[in-house]
Amino acid sequence: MKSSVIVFPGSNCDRDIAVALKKLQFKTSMIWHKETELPKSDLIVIPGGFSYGDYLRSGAIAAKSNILTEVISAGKKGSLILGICNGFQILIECGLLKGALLRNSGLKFISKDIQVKILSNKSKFFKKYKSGEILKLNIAHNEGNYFTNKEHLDELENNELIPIKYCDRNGSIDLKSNPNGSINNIAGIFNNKKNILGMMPHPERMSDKVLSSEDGLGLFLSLMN
Amino acid sequence: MKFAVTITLKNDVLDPQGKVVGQTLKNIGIKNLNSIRQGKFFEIDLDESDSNKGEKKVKEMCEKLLANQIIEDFQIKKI
Amino acid sequence: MKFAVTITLKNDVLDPQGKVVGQTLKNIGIKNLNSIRQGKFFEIDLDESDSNKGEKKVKEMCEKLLANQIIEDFQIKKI
Amino acid sequence: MTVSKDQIEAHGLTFDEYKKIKEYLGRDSNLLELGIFSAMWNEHCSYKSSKVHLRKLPTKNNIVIQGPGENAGVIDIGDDDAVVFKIESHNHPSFIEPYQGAATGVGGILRDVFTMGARPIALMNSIHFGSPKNHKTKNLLSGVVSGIGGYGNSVGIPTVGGETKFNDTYNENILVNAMAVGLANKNKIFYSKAKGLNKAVVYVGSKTGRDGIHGATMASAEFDDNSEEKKPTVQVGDPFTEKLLLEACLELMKDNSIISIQDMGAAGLTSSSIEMASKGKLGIELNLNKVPCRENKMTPYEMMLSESQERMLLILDDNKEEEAKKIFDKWDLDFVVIGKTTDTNRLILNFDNKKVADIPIAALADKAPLYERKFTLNKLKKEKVEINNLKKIKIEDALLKILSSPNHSNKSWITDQYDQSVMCDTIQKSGGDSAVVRIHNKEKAIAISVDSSALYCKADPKTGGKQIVAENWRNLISVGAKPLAITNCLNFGSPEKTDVMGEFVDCINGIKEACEFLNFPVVSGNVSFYNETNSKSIHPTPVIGGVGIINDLKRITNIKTKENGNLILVVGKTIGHLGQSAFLYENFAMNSGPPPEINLLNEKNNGLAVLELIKKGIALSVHDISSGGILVSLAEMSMSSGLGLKIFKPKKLKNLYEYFFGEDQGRYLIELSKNNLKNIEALFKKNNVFHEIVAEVQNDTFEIEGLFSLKTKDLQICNNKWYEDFNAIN
Ligand SMILES: Nc1ncnc2c1ncn2[C@@H]1O[C@H](COP(=O)(O)OP(=O)(O)O)[C@@H](O)[C@H]1O
Ligand SMILES: [Mg+2]
Repeated sequence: MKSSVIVFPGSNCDRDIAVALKKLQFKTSMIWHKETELPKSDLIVIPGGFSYGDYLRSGAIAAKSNILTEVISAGKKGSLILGICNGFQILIECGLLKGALLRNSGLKFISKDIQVKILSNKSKFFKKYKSGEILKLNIAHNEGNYFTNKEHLDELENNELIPIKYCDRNGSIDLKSNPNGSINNIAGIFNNKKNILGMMPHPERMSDKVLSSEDGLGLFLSLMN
Repeated sequence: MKFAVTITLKNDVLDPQGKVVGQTLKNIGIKNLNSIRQGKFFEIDLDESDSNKGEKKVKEMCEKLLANQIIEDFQIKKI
Repeated sequence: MKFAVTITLKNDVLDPQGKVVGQTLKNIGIKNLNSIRQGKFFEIDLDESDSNKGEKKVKEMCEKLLANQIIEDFQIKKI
Repeated sequence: MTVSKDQIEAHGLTFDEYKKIKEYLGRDSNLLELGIFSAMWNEHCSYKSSKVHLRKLPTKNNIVIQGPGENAGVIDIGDDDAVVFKIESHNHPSFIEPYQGAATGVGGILRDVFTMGARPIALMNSIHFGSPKNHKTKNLLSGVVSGIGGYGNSVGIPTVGGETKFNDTYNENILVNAMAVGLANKNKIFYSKAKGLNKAVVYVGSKTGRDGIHGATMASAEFDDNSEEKKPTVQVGDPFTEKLLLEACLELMKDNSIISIQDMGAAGLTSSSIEMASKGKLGIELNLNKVPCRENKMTPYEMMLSESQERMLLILDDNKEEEAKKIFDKWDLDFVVIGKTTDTNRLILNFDNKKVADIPIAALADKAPLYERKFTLNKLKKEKVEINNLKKIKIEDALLKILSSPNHSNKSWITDQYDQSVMCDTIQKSGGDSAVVRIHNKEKAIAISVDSSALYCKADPKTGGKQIVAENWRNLISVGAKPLAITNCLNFGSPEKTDVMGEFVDCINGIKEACEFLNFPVVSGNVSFYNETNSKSIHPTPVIGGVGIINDLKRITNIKTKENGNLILVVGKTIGHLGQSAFLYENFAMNSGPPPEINLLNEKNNGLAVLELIKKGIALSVHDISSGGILVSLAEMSMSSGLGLKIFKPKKLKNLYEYFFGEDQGRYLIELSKNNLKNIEALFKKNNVFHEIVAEVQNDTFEIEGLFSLKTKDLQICNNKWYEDFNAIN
């Protein structure tokens, strides 16, 4: 399996994701944002971090970089694309995913371990999990408060385009288990064809038992053929 | 030629910052506050003497980068 | 009564955001840009009919909360 | 053009000092030169009041690669790995503008570490605020915390721990000390010493603006009521540029083109260029027209004294410019040759084709003033606290009061704003005795802890100095680490006051004694004087940042109790010392009596015994006993796991308050399974270590037999409340 990790100035989870992918024997190339060509790969990852310092709007400036033109056309052709945290923000800003990621409702950076519930495992990204499974993952962001209009929200809800929602340890999805104000506790969304996933939590941070859990590994396992 | 650009969240978009700022203002004793919304402001200096052309340039900047038109509106003023 | 408040960094204070935004505008092909500085914008709706009193209130808000006067200046306009 | 009396004064120089300047120059100085002298000779850069005392500290042993005197200290942790670390204060700027002050503090300490060729792997901090009742505190707290997070999170270095304290003494002088820890190859450490003639002096990083001009002078002057109005130009941090600078420098460091490298910290271009030249016994000549400037019409004075952030000075070997420039271009950073090294031993500055300054380097560095300030040693408080004279209070109420106090409350409100996990090597986050960070790709880790105890130091600076080193040592042991070395940040009032100077001298004596005994050398540090307002000094507050090594990732301990039925032992003797304790302070607003004595022999003995038990896998959870005594430490273990404890009354000591809240030093709590009790008794006997059983782990009830019974969950609620309430927007 080949993967490409796109690196922007200010990306800082690029090494972390590469380590997780390597663990599963992915062949990973790190692609600098100024490149104009993308190597053939089975998976494109846009990692977390603070591309361009999160200035203007998080992800807005990275969305204008050279390599994004390639990412967009790959996405439209059906390539698998995973955007984590800042990567999710970039996918939104470049239009591959719909909606907006606003400032956290508490107006503070939030970094902690949280729980998400898998609403549906019917996708290339989650097939190794069970629907209804609760995972412990880590979040670390300023702008993860997902927002979209009613129409799109219905579309997301009705077509299983929301794979994960924030929940508590018992799996209940409510205001109390919502860390950032995200509409309907949304932690990640797909595009219509389910080949592009954007998510705020970091699966790569839960890929090593020495550190915490391996709850995030299933995502990368699912992506292997 | 200088332009001022203000960018605000569209009305139907939740404004978490404005909400918290408004609440805080009330806490520190500011009364009569109906509402407050937060946005961005840019002061742009262009090397351009034709104000029509200038404004068009600034509009292009807003559309291409400064504003996210899915959630934001922008306003341009010559200053 | 509505007021518009713009908050800008004082001259000589580093504006890291403006710097990156300006560079990006140039990269995406905007020419003639001399400079761009980023600030904040607030739209404030007050339950107040006396515009003097209103302005005083808004000034108080700026001083107490909205602006960080060590690095920022503010401007108030009735709209 | 010569300078006036007023100008000399405005630069914080005395007339005697100016006389010296004239002597070194052989003439009057001009304003630019005066500014340069003032920056180099002030307390912050010259250490003129502290140097003679700092020399007493032990700074060497077989693992120290670089002690104090460079940007950061370097120690050897085996396999060619070196750990590079330092702590630094950013107190004054943070009081004036908490967000930017704290943020740029983090930025500065990160540069000190990566300047030496290390990739930063962890950040820590020690922050002290005034009373929560002071109207400034809330704002300062939230500004400082978001500033620390805002910078570290963006650069992508995990902030893994620290300490937060509140006390009236910091009402007008908060403390913000930031520590950075980096990892380097021990054969590729970079130093600031210049070598060779006619080598290119290169400016890299951000452009120079008018920020923080005279920041270093500000840090060396006390506040008065007007300081807030004066609004000095504070520096604004740009973590994005820092991240680029970090990556660009580390990329350039992969080959051997750098002869010398120095970050532009306090007194920017002035101190960095002089430091390089002085260490290399060379001269340096700069063309200031080449300095990348952010603003129009900047003067040489402004360029030399600006404290714009995210800048570095390099000296490159011959013919390396082109390759080096490519790297900085890639990262969109300025890269300009602004001068060269010379054999004149002078700092020569040119601007608009004129020589604008010409100063012998030695006058700015080696010959900077050095003072043996007068000092008076404090008299030790001797009175013992008579517990029977105090108002009656129930043990459980005293416990809850301590757990819900600002100083002992759970700090998640703070630490949830710090990315603790980025870089994917954080094994233990904040909340325990030390943070634990894995060495990337290896089966070993380092432990880091930051500690201070101003109340002890105020009551007796020498004992306090010793205690804080010992506590730091204990915290490292508690996670299973072998303590290696420390950095320190000495926060004090004005050195011109004999009693403050006495506190300083005594604290250093205490630190020295403990470090020597524990073989725990000081490899870097920082001194922050003039923490006082309207002549009122803060309590002496030395902050110790310690680093230890763990060579077996399977043998890392934390404070979480593990299993019902296990026993908790107190290791170390309990006398019941209540002077300066949290019990008195939180329940009776008293801070009387001497601090607890330190017996270094016991300290070492007990610590090494505990470490052995951890390495053998016998100690399942470990917590040192510090502020609040046995009962608070037990409660912390219980809250951490959610399991309860059945606590036994002591067999001998009668007074339960003294037993449960006494802050005797050199003690630990350890959890072990019952069938290991026999094994450890032999070991303890052999090493002469006192121990007794104090509790048994049970379901969810926290109780002392026959005294009180609480639910662990209620302890947690009580412990979690304060920060939320204090910071709530309602
Ligand atoms: N309390 C201290 N103990 C040991 N070394 C110290 C102490 N204070 C300062 N130093 C050392 O003195 C040198 C100068 O410190 P400083 O001026 O803070 O460095 P920088 O200019 O890099 O910030 C450093 O090498 C530092 O480690
Ligand atoms: Mg330095």
